[in-house]
Amino acid sequence: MNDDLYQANIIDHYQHPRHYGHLENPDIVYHDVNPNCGDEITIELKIEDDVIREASFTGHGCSISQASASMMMEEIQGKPLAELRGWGKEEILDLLGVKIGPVRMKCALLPLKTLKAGVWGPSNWDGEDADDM
Amino acid sequence: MNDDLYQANIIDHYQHPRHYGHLENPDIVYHDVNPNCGDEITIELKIEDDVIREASFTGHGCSISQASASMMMEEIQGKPLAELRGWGKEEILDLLGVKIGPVRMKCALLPLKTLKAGVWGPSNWDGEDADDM
Amino acid sequence: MSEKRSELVKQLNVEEIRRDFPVLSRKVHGVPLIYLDNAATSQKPMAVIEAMNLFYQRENSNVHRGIHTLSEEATADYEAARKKIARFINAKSWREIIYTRNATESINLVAYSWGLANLHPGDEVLITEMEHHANIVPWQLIAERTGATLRYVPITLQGYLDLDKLNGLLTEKTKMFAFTAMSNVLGTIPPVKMLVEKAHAVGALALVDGAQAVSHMPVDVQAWNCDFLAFSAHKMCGPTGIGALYAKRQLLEEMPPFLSGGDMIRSVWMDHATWNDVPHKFEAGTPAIAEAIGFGAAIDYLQKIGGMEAIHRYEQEIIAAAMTALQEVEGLRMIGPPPEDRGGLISFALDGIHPHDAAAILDQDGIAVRAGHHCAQPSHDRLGIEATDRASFYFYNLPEEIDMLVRSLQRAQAIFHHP
Amino acid sequence: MSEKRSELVKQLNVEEIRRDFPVLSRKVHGVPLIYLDNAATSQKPMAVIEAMNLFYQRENSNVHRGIHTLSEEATADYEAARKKIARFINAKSWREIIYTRNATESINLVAYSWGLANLHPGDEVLITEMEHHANIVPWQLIAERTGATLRYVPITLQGYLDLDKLNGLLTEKTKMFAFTAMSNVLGTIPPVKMLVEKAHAVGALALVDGAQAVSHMPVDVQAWNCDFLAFSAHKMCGPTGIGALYAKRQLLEEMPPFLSGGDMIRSVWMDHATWNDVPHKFEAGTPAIAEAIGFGAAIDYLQKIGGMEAIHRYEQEIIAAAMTALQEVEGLRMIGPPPEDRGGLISFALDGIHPHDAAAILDQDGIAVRAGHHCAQPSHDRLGIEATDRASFYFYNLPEEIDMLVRSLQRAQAIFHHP
Ligand SMILES: Cc1ncc(COP(=O)(O)O)c(C=O)c1O
Ligand SMILES: Cc1ncc(COP(=O)(O)O)c(C=O)c1O
Repeated sequence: MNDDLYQANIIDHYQHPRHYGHLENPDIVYHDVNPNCGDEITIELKIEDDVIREASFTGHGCSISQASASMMMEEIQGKPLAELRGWGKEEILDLLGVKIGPVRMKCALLPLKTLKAGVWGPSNWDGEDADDM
Repeated sequence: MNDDLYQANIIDHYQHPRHYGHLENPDIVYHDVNPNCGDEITIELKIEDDVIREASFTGHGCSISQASASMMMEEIQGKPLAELRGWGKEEILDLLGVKIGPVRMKCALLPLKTLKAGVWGPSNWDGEDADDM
Repeated sequence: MSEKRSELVKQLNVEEIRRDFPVLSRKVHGVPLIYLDNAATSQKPMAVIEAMNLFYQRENSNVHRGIHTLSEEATADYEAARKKIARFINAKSWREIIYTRNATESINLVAYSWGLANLHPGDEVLITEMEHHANIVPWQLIAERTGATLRYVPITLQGYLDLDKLNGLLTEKTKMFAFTAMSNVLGTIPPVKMLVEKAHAVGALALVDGAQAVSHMPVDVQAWNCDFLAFSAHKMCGPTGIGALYAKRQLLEEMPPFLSGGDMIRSVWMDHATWNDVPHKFEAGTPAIAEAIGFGAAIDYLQKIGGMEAIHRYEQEIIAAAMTALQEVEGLRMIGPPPEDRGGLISFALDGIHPHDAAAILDQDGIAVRAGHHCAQPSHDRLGIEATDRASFYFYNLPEEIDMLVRSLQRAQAIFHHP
Repeated sequence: MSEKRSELVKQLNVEEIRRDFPVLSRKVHGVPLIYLDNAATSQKPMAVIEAMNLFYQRENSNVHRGIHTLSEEATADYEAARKKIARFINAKSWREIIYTRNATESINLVAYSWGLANLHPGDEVLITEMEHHANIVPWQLIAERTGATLRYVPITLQGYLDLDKLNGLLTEKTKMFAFTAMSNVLGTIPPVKMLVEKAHAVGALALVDGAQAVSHMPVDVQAWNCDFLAFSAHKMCGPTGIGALYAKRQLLEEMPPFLSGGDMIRSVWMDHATWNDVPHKFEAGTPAIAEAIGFGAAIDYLQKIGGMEAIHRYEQEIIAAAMTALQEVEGLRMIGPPPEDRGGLISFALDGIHPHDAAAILDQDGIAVRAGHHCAQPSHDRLGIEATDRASFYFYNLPEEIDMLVRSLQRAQAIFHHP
């Protein structure tokens, strides 16, 4: 993993987000924010037979949160929900390909948190925010 | 002044308080407590022509508060109020004749505070508790 | 005593432990300090003082909202301390720990947030006659505001809760049963688990005032199954200015906020706001950051020297010895139950000597005890005593300090009875 | 700059002052720390850290209720600090200073105690669009509870209060006008004395949020004639965990208690209690004793290095230099008024770079700034900006740190615009 957050691909996804915008008649629309820094993500999904047929997002925030959303969007098109259910921190960090400290972790994981909360309900988030004792 | 609080005369006044008890038809009855330690004093006065004709007290608490009350009682019988108005810390410490630290000062001054509040109202106290900045 | 003494002291390594506490080598009035006012506040080991110094000297910064390195480090340490506290009382999650100023604020938080939202005329709040004012006055005020009624479980003359009366007092009207896990006057340790069960059986919540218990014995909130637990760092080797409220997560999710401002919000609009996740929802403004870190260091320290089980055992032996020794003092009356049912403190009254006077004479001999009603007027009223002196021990007190206490009390007797 | 720089720095003896702050010699990411997050919290000089250490190592004890030496000393120092605070803001009496955890709690205290007792449906509370959440959310909650209405004085696009609108908003319905004496986002310093007068003219009380002002400029509550003033120690070289509420004594006498428990009572009976004298009536439980003493030491320190007038002057020169220098950064937009009308902080946005990203890049260069809405969402909303970066200075910042800030921001521009 790269030590420097601001790799060209992150800035590219931030400046040119993929699957950005609205779907027609989405089955799921879910919105979440990062209260400490104000990042916002809204995720829209069309789902058929427990598979994501189409996904898009809108939002604003830092490059990490928006690039994470954009990269995740590319990845989840056509994916069965069952596969996404197991996703956590690692999958997102693999996509981003950079080392992320504890503070920016919340930014990086906000899109996945929003996705999982939208599909399985808010209590279903067991990622970075989980009750690890 | 003596360094040791527990002089024979203090213990004597504590064990044999003077003017302890109630007056018939007192003109003024006033009660106060020391919230931090629970000392209580009630003062009863008969006043004629702005002179204390008779004074008594009841109460309970430590030897300092009760001896201070007892000694003060002896002193104020027959005194004009005008004279008492000027009383403060010094007059009481002179009576007690021992050195008193900041914590026990409240005990020592409770009787005078009660007396002055009873005669001139609670806001009239400008002794140890005063707003010295 | 002397043989047993050395065994006892070795058990916890008390001689060595004492070196961790700078204040214990201090003199007052020219004689060595004997600190027996631990129920009011404990002394602090260097490990705690240094943890806070390190924070201020290395990473001092505000938490949660910062992206820069100092803020990241401060946040990590501040939250790590919360996890230590959670584990220390065996909470299910760090989210169940809210930082407060002290046990008093913890109880007020429940009274205001839960109480104002859930109490109605006809409802009852049950407390006991052995409560500290911190677990009385907030309920008086909230009862007055909501129309609820405050009731008391009486205490017996031996200083136990009068459990025979409990069944009559705990009814479906009871919405909250709030009681101490260790009386700060009588020393009594009530059967917490059973009291919680009885509260739950009538549908009431149970709040445990742990200000004394958490500092002096092992506490397991899951075993007790209490809904709330209030405690303070300063009584358990931690700094002033910080305490904690444990609450079951579900309750915290449902309760409205108490104090409000920065850090506890999710979003603020002109006409309303939404709340941050628990426990942050209940922590408004810049928190006591260095103090939280000091609290964590105190818990580390307590565990390092042997843990709460060992500390509790040590104190029980000390208190048994103290109660035996105090019988030598003429005209001394102890209140509260026998050693096996109490924590490491003992309140007593001396014939013909006001507790303040006794405390002042002890102070001349370097001995610090507390005199008064110890913020528990109702329990004194019930026992018909105006005030008492209280000697309260901690793991760093030595058995020989008991002998000094006895000797100094005998000196007080002489001053007052043979002046 | 360089000539003026040396004059400026000599004036306060900044080079020497910096040695008092251990954290200022720290490195982050291998480069020296440049701490520009002072509006969030200030650093602490050794004098403050040592005052608290001394307390813990010499006289640690609970206050007010103790007869023994340690408790007597602790109480004296704890109360002496209160007098320092009172004199620092020119209160009439130490009785007008209540210790709280922070400015946030101070405002909540007024909202709960004064607000619940005095606000009724139809009444209005007036605040401003430049308030910190600490001076918004408590009023939202209390308005909701009492049926009062919350109104806002708008701000202009230049970041001033829109005083033309004030007369229409301040009416006999207004019971409280609560406003900041220095915006933590815009830096704006409103005309406090005049605003207080206008509040009083319609019979409203005036609460001043002094969280930024008290730390950065001379404050005189008698000159302002405000009814309440809220502030925090941690922003003015003091420890975390302690703040203060100033209130006119008459108001404190009339207000009901807020938090309740030990120390704030006069007597407790089973069914009611009576209150201790002010300010103790508002301080429940074991207070933040070491922190109060640290607060007092912070005030001593601020006065020793030159006092608030000199500090304010220094910061105004620094901020003027910073605002000039920041104009060199392409695509940087500053918000708020010109230097002469503001305190030592500047919030800005960079074209095409989110404030978090800018802050993260600055952090790599050792520069600590804050990114976000700085707990003041409404002012950001009003200016149509989602978030900003904020560089906030204190008397220990050096003019050359501005140059480093500019250079690092230019690096951020390069990363994002020529990746
Ligand atoms: C203007 C203003 N008011 C209130 C506060 C809240 O201060 P604290 O977090 O110390 O309670 C702050 C600090 O963030 C502030 O800048
Ligand atoms: C049983 C009990 N409850 C509550 C308290 C209040 O603790 P604090 O003053 O730390 O809030 C105390 C301590 O005095 C106590 O002993």
